[in-house]
Amino acid sequence: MKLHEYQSKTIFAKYGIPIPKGRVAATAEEAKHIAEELGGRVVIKSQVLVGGRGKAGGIRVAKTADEAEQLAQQILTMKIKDLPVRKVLVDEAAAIEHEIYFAITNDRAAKKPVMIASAAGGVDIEEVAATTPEKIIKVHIDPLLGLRDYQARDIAASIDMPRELWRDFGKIASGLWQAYLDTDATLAEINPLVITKDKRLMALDGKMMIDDNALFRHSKLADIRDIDEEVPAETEARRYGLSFIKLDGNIGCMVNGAGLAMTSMDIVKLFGGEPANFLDIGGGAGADKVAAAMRIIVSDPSVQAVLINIFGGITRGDEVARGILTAMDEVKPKVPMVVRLVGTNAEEGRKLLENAKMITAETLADAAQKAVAAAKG
Amino acid sequence: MKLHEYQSKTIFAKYGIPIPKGRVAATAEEAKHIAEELGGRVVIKSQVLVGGRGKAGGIRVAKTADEAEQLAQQILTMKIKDLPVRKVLVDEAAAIEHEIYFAITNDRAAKKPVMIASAAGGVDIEEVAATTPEKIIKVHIDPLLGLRDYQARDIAASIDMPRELWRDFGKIASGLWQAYLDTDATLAEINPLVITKDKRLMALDGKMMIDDNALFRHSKLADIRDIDEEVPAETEARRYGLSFIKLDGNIGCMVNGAGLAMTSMDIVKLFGGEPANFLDIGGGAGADKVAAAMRIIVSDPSVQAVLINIFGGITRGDEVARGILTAMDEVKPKVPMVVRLVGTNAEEGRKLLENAKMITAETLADAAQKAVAAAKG
Amino acid sequence: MSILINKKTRLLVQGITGNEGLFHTTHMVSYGTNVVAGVTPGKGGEWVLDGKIPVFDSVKLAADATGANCTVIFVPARFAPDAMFEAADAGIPLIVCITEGVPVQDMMRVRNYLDQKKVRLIGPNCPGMLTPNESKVGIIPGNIAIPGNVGVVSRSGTLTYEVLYALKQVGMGASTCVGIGGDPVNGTNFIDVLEMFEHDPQTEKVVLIGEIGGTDEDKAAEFISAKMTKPVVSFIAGSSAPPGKRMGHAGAIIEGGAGSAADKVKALEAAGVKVAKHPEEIPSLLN
Amino acid sequence: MSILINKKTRLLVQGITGNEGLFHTTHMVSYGTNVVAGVTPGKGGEWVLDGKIPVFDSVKLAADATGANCTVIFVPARFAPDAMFEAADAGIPLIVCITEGVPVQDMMRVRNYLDQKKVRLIGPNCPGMLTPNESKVGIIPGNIAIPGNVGVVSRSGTLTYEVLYALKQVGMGASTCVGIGGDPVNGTNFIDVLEMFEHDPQTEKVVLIGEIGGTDEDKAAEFISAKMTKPVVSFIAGSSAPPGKRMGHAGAIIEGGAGSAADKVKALEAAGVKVAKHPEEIPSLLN
Repeated sequence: MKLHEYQSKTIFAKYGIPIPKGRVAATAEEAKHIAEELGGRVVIKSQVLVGGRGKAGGIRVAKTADEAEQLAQQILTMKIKDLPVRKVLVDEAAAIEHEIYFAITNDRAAKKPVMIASAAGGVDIEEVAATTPEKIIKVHIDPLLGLRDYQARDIAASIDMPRELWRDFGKIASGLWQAYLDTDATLAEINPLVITKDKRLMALDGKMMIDDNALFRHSKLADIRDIDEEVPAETEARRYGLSFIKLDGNIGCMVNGAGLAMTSMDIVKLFGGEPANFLDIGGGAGADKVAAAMRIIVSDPSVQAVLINIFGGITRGDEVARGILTAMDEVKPKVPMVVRLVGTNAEEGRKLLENAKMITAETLADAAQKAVAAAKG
Repeated sequence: MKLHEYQSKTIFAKYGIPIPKGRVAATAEEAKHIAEELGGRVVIKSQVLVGGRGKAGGIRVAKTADEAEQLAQQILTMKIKDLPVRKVLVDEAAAIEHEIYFAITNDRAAKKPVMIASAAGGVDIEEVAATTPEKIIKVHIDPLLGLRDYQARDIAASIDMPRELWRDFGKIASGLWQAYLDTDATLAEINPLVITKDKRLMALDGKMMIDDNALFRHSKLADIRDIDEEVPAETEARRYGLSFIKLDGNIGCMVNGAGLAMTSMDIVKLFGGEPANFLDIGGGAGADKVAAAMRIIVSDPSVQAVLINIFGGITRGDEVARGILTAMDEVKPKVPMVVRLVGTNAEEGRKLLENAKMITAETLADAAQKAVAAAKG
Repeated sequence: MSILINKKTRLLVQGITGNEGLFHTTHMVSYGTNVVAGVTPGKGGEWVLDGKIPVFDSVKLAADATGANCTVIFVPARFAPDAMFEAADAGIPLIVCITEGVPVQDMMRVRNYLDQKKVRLIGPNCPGMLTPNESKVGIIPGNIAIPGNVGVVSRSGTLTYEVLYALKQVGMGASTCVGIGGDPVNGTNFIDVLEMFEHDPQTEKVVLIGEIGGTDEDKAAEFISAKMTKPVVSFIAGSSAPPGKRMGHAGAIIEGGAGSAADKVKALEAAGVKVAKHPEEIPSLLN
Repeated sequence: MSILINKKTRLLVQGITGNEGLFHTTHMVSYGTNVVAGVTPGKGGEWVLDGKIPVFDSVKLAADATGANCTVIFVPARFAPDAMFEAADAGIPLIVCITEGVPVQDMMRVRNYLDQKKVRLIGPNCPGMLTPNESKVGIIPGNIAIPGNVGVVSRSGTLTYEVLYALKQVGMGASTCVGIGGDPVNGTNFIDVLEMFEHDPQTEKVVLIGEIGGTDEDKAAEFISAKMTKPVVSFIAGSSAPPGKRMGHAGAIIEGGAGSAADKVKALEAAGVKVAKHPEEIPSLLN
């Protein structure tokens, strides 16, 4: 789960990390008021959950409150990478001397949290990593011991931070570490962390990603999830415990198991089709879940055929088939349905489905080809 | 540093460990008021920093407030193992069904904290350990991982605690662990932890010992140290950063280094004397510290001779001698002083001391014998 | 021979009285797995499966009483980290965690702690292991595989079943099938299992089922190139997955341009591995 | 030969710009120890001892620049745990902590962490080590010992000096002297050092200086009885100490009837160790 910049920075501030004065606004008028309060140059920043806001014109500097209103008006009517801008953050403008990159994230290969810093901040860090990897400093944190002061000092020294700022940087590092721990973050990023002209450190931008699997212990964070930024079908799927991702193709996929769901997409593509979604209905595949999944898939107007691929392992194939038929009765989809059913009692299951005029298949390859053909009409 | 029962139980309560209602009193009148408030049978418990209070008559049950006053009066005029009772704790009396021992302490051999429990609680645990060691359950805690719920469950199962109390016991265990951590305790002990007749767990008695080396981060705890319970000379010595322990003999000892200080005591004893104290003046041995140490030693009326044993290592012997002479000028002790000085420039040092009419020695054995002889007059 | 589990495996089930735990215990027992005990705190002294399997309050008590040498965990995600710590503290040398959805920060603590204890963890978020006709630890359907000489290791669940089933269709069997799970931080990686298969006399060929995300397949490729003498056939799921999206498995995500299926296929092919275009191709590539 | 330190020791000093650190660095350098660098956070780039020794901001930077293979810690107690963690993280294989007064809970965390890293810690609350005429790491006065064939290991500081001095008086010298420190939880125990002395060709005899508290001497007795071929002579301080009192050293306390000098002497004598009645007796017992 991604947090907005303004949400991330609110968390940072709670952990003692200095951020600019500012507030979030949903209208140009509000933005003007905030700019008046801040009484000077402000930055108007679109709040959308994608990168590249600056390049898209979603971050602008205003010299007066009136200009802030105008710019906010412009930005609030923009779309950035297809996402409409619904809120802007109005921050006092900082006098920047230097921009640093600083983040804590999970290093899956090392099985440890890692602090990442670079003196080349303010830009896309992946670009820095690709072109000048030597400019990126990494220090791993032992997850049982936690961040130690000397690790922050090592980072500060390695990015040539002026010595008089080390103590403040140490506080920022331990604040960010605690924020990362307390929120079960997978990423807590400050980019840029700036040194201002009057020699202070300040988190000018912030980005946090929270581990979805840990939301059970962070109900307050789960509540601030911005579902306006999501494809509505994905929000709907989460409600039913389905793992769903909208894609651009025309063949809907309903599969049990994430690996098999990916594979089903891959094989649709291999045989010349385009998957319309990723959907893992999980184990069991009871009629309720199948029906919800089916509704979500066929509510996408681009879907012209559906591939259902169920590997009946411990759940018997005939049970799965009955579940699918019950769901069909309820949802009454208008597009052709191709069902591939394998495993225990699969043959019986397939017979039940054939009797209900569904297209069936035994192999994955066969199923994918039939779905591609069905979608072409 | 030892905490009183009432201090320990106040800490326990802060960590969610149930304790009886009660308060501490310095007079019999106060004790009566508290007993009235508690409105029933109360226990009057002497607050002294030694064990064996019960056997000494320092813990008594009163059925009425008037009886509470009488008993408090008796107890507040007692001495237990030479310590005058200055305060009593007045607790509501509990209806006890079963008594358990439960503690967290440091296991120096394992280099880990250890939880210790026994179904045979309420008695001297060292006696249980000596006679029926199988009744003592130990579970080590990884200091980097911390106490886990299953460890408390393992303890509960091993001491046959009724299953319906496991959840509450788990909370007590994690409370005690957190208290132990937050106070840098070397011991956090509940003895007895009782199961009441109405099936609740309650810490009836409590004992905590705090790591003196960690007091720099626990100024609030350092402030509640009960110096009334200490030998005044030990309190005085702590003020000067000296490590001092009062003993029963007549030969004062002033030594640099703890191991050498113990050895000096041992050798005094070996040659028929009795050491009056342990005193480590630490490294350097500047005149200020030597003077303070000398004052503390000779303020003990039983002291009939003083053995000063300084191994001059990096500090030169003549410097040490000059420090001793300055201190002698200031303190003007009336008992004979035997000085053994070894190391760099020791000979020069000894000459300086001899000129000042002090008894000197080269070897430890010689010094001890001279001190024993001097004490006999 | 086989790896990790066999007829001598004495299995403990953590969370045995839960729905999942009891359901799969029934299946494991009917497959012939030697399930010696279960653990559910607070239910010690009870019995399950018509009095056949005793339930204990803790792993330590269960292990002391039954000599269990392997444990499988079916407890909910919020209790799974402690279940793994508990098993490790009790000295169980092989821990299999089926549970899905364990937070990754918890898993980093678990993994770093278990590494100190020299304990092997399989999973979490995995289907477990199957040594056909000997022992089934976890949820892999027993009837989809027959004994044979193919070692199977996989990050995915049902996709693994596909492969076992495809092998069985052509009469090929498995030595052991190990599902290492789809989480970004887990206990056992491809190279750990590849090394075991390399040393297992029964295993003559290996199937490796990878997916997008992380660098485990790249490390496997390095290992295969440097150390493996047995042929390896592979399939990598997710060639059609868009970057930046978590494809069901917490670990299945292309991040910062790294972890794509194309890169993994390239690395494996460079190490001499035949990579199938779809899983049903695998049996033919093994010949 | 000697153990742990010799002419090849490249020493780092943590806390080099503090009073203690600078004072003892001067003495170590004049003794001939190869002090290659110092660390004081915030003072990187400075030099001490007339520009002879560079100061770095962190152990990692210092070790990378100078190839230090040993570090000695002189920082105040509240910073000592981090100094030890830092040295271990920087990969320094031998850490000597002189600092007295480190809280015991900190030391348990330090010790458990360092054990994972396979790093050797000497101390804390110790005088360090001396290999006469080769290297001095810590605060043992250099002039009280001469090279020889006696290995000395001790829990005490000045008492060790007594013994070295007594040996020197009769012309006996030391191979290496190791002060393991007087804290209840420390890095290196008697048996670790005894084992090194047993394998060191230069060492022909060993002196072990123990004191009341804990069970280290008892374990040493077991080790000597089972594994040592070289003669061991001992002295145990604290035979006149009352129970329940901490005699200066945090670890020197008789607790619950355990750790008395009498028990330790008994255990050592049972293992064939000659135990001196007072330290000046030691040289004669070595003959």
